[in-house]
Amino acid sequence: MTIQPGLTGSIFFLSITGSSMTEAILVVLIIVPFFAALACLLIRSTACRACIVIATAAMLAVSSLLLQGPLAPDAGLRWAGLIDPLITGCDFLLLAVMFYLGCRYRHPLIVLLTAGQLGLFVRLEFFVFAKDRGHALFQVDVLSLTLVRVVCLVGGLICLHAIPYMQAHEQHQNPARSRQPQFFALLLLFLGAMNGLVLTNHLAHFYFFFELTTLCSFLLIGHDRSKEAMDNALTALWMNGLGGLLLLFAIQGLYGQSAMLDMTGLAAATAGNQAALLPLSLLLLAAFTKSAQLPWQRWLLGAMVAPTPTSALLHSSTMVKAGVYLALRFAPAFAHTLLAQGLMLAGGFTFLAAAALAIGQRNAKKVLAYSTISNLGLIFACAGIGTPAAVAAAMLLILFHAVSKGLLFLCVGTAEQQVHSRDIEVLRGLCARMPLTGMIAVLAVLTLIVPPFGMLLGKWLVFEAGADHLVFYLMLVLGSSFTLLYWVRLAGTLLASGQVEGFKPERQPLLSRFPLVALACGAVVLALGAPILYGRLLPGGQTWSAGRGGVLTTAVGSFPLDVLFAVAALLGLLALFGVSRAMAGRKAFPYLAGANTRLPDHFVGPMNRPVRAMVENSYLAPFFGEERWTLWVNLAAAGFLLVMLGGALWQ
Amino acid sequence: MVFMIPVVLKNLFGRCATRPYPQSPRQLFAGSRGQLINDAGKCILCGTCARSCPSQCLTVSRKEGLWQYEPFACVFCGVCVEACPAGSLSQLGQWRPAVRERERVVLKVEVKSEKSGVRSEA
Amino acid sequence: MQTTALALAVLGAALLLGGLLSGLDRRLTARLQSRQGPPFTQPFFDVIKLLAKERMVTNPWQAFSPLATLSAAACALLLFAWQGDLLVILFVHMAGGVFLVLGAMASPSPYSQIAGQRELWQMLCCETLLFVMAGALYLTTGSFRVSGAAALGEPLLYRLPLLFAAFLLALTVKMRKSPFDLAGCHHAHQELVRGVFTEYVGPHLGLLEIAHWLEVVLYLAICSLFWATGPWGMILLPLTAFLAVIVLDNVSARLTWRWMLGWGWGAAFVLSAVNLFWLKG
Amino acid sequence: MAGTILPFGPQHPVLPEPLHLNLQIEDEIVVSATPAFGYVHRGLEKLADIRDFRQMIQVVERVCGICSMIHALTYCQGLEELMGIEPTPRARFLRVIWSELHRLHSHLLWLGLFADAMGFESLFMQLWKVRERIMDINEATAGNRVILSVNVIGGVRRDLDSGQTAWILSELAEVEKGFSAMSRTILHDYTVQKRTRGKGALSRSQAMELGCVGPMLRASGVSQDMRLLGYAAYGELEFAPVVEQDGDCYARCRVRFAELGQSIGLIRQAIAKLPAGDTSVPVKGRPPAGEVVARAEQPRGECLYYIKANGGKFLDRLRIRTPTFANIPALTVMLPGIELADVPVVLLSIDPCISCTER
Repeated sequence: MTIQPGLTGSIFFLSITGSSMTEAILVVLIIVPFFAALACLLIRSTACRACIVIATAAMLAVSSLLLQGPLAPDAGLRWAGLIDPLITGCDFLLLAVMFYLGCRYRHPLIVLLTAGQLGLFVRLEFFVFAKDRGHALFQVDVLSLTLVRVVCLVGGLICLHAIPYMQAHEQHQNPARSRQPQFFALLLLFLGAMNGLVLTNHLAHFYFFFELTTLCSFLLIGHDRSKEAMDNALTALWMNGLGGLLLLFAIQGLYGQSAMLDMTGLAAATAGNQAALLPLSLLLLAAFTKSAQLPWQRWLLGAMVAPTPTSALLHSSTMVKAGVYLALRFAPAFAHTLLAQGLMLAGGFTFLAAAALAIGQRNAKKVLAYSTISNLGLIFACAGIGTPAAVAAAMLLILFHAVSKGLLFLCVGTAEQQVHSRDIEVLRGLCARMPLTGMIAVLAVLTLIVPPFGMLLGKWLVFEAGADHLVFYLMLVLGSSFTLLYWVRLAGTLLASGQVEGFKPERQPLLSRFPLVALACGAVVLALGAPILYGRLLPGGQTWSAGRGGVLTTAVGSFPLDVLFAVAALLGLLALFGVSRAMAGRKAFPYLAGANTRLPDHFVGPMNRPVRAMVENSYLAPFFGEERWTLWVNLAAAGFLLVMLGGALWQ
Repeated sequence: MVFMIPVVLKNLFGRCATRPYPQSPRQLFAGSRGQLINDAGKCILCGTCARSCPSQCLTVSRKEGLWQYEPFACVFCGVCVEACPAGSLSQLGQWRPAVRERERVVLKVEVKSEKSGVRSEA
Repeated sequence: MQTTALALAVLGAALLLGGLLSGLDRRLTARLQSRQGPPFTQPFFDVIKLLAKERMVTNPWQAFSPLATLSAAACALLLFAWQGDLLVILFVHMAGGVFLVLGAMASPSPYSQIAGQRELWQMLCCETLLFVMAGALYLTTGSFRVSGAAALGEPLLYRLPLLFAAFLLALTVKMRKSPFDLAGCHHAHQELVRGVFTEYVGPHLGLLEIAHWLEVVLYLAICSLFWATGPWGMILLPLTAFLAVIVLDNVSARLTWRWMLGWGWGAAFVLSAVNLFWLKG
Repeated sequence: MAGTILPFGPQHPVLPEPLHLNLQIEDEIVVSATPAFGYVHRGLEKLADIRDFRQMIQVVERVCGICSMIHALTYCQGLEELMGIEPTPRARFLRVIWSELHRLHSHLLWLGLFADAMGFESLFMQLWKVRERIMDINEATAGNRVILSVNVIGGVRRDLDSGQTAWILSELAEVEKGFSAMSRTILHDYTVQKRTRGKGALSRSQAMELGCVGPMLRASGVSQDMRLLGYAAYGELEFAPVVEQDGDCYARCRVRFAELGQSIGLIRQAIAKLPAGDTSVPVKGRPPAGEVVARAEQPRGECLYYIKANGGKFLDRLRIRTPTFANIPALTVMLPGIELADVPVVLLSIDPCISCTER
């Protein structure tokens, strides 16, 4: 590989020191954010901080695009001697910090869980793990590449968006001393941790990054230091701490089975090994806590109190994906077992139940949170189905979901700063008040529910892959319909307004607008590039013939992308024409039973007074309210988890 | 729901209750209060009809010899017909046809003379 | 080129069929109510008149929605004609519904917004039942392609009787007939006036009317899958279903959407699920 | 947030007449309902200043398009009482016949509208088809279909010969057959029951407190009927008010449906007992100074006329209290708590006659 001029300095530096290009990029992806974070923390100038964030985001974006797999089998090996002790050391530091936090906030559960982790980790590190670790430290395959690019591209854009957002946020909150340095340090640190998490091939290192994201999440949720924020941050910490403990147990069990910590190797080696199913199920439980699957959804819902960039970055597009990443990574190990069936059902149930609960929500961020939980459930179910088609579908869902959901969070965040509320009813008619943000939000919703956009493609794959499992198929049918319902309602509410006089985008900082527009374009371009993506993501199987003439064909069905895109493009052109004609034509007032006044939405009420006609959506709290259902849904979800565990033990 | 099925099926195969009005109008019953007409030959321009009319759609001017009628104000109650001492007013067994423009009937009456004329003004 | 011509021909035929079915519906409904009713071709005249009228909107999105709904319906029909994947057909059809709701909710009129939400409940009813039907099609024929039904050799109805009953419910909902004309019925005598169509006039309303014809044709086409062994079954079964829905419209009052979701859809979903398990089991 | 606020009327397709309701809704359940009046106020009572007391008969007939006959009847009875005139016996019986024909066509019209309010179009058409025969009888006997204009002070303007009475009886038999064929649908159909039972229920005490009249009151278990006063020839005919206990829309529907049969029975009795003689007594002079209150039972309930005369050609004061006006306050109690879809049903269940109310 040749070095292109104009690349960032560190790549240049590393490449001339003799490392291979790929390894250099790996270092950039993982190490540079840590240093950038440190810089953010130390330099308190706002402008400098913005420059650091922009530069880091750009560097990560370029690096992630340059990264190519697969790696040599000994990739990173020569640094093993350096990296391994470093990470082990950091691990102890991390656990110590968490232990301290538990003590400081007098949270016995956190203290207990951290102490457990500490003890177990010491035991594993000093008495169990063999010193010889002769396997690749990193892995770059389709799965980790997908996630790295999501983290760096979507995550980078979210970081950019955070710069003006936090400025306004602090103006609103008005703290005694700016906490922005910590905030951006944590965001950047998190990007590095997340890159490490998906790129490492070492299970113990994975554990470190896993815990590091937990800590970042805790600190970011608690950023505002309000009582509510701290409570929810602590909830997140103990739930994810439990996940960490479970993960350690799983590592211990897996190591006991095959005496290695090579993740890809383990996944292959434990396939068909009945005894490995129990540690694998613990691993899945850890993944469930990380991805906030039912019944662990509480921490993610609570995390919505955090500033919106946090929610966008950690709690929708990247960190929660760590759980599904883990499940997908180990999917070959438990394929075609009762455990896999249990995982499929548990995931399917989460998909269904979280979608149903989202219907009853009138807090926009909570709808997004439930939708995230729901989609992650679907991805887990894909890991449970385990066929190549399902795994490919899972990757597609991760990708498209990250882009669209991150975008939606940014839209809600942008709007929130104008209307100072997350209530859907207050956001009603956003498209009239903030045309650009509003229309981008509607577009983001459409990319989630309408063909030919990617989410639906992924869902189609899941439908076809899951049709053999009837209970799961029914969950899928119901869940998809519920999903459609709350999305369309949200988009319709944003659109609801009269009297739109032309399309005049609102004024907003460039750094707010750029991520919105870029992600919106990304969502559309990704959908356009779907056939190419399939070619990359799908394993070359016998039953697959991707992209033949623009029609994606499986053994049991076909998805005519070419036709759908042609129709969509034609429609787009017609729409431009039609809408401009309609805007030029006469405007009408809505039908208000013949009692209109001169104001578009007022009617003549009793005593001849003008009354504003208003609509509030039906949220049907008695049917879909979380107060009523959370307990039952959690019990059912726990039941499904028990079924999953039972499946593991039975075999 | 089942109770209604025989009824609708009977309707389906039976004769329908509507007719294409105005192509085929129904014959009015005897004694229906239809279009109001004034026989100019019998009218004596006494003005009783105008005084009795509840909707005040009739004006009688003895000086000019005019009997005027506003069909759009008329409520077809038939009070004037009953009040008329000369028996010149009557109601036809058919309704006024629908028209597009407002009409006013002005009747030139020459008392104790056979000459008369009808003209309509828009 | 040939494909385009063929596609246009299919759409033209569907349009003609849809309009005539609408005419038949109006005529038959009138006769069931002891009225004379309009000529069979009246729907065409109505739509032509609408298309020639002035464009007026309360929100620009309303200019886009009918187009999107219409193209989704047309696209779904074409996919059906080309024996496509039933799941994809349903997804595309669903997208039409999405735009209909968005159009209705975009207007500031409370009637149309409430109706938009009711339409969502109706979509929930229809789509779930049809997706279960797609699953049943897969279980019976091993493929999601609609061509599978014809290749089966015996009527699908023999294996999916309960699902057919559920399908009739979905058809009633889709045709906007009593007892489920909740989110917009053919005449405006409803508490929500004309529901999702309340705020549409002129050409936009005309396009929605055409989209509705195409959707009904699509549903009847899906209905024909239940007896896809020969042309007679494929014509007579949908026609019978169509007539049954019209008779049902005339012998029942409108129910509420709570009833539709609770009893109607609940029962239909259970029926179709039972049918599905029975197929597997 | 104030929830959903919906203008229900004045020009709403479900409403036969322009009532306006300010509905506040949450999840499609009505939270509160505020009625507003005045959209079709025409000032008919004030016309008494410029129309003499005879011309006012035709004016009060136009207070309401549906119960016009009984408006004129109440007005004439009031003036007759004031002027000390006794209408002829034949006139009194003829007044009963036309009154009951009016009640029949009004109730059939209402049943049709009620069916339409719950989206039962074919039932609506069927009932109106039956109603056409009553309209034919009206036209053949009085000359007009709706506004009969038969009442004069001192009697009636038209007479029925024996051929006509026989024809009326045969037509009524057809009408009875027609609506009896609907009875199982109206009273026992599942969908109709779903939409009417338990909707807008008023207890006996609530109905009394809110001042309901007519079928509304009778459906809540109060046996009140102005015909029991014995005006016209009602004192000489046998009947008992139809009373139901539940007080919901279904009960109101049952009351009105049963009253169809009752009206036919009354007409048959009146025709059987129809005495010979003149149809009216000649009336000379003007009403003397004084005031009088006249009451009669309209299809919708008690109608009250207050008449004050000063001895001149024009009345001093005419005040009409119509049954719908008395029934509307009940709406504010009946509507909260029901679904939006049931608003038209409950609204129609009071048989609103807004033109009456606003005069």
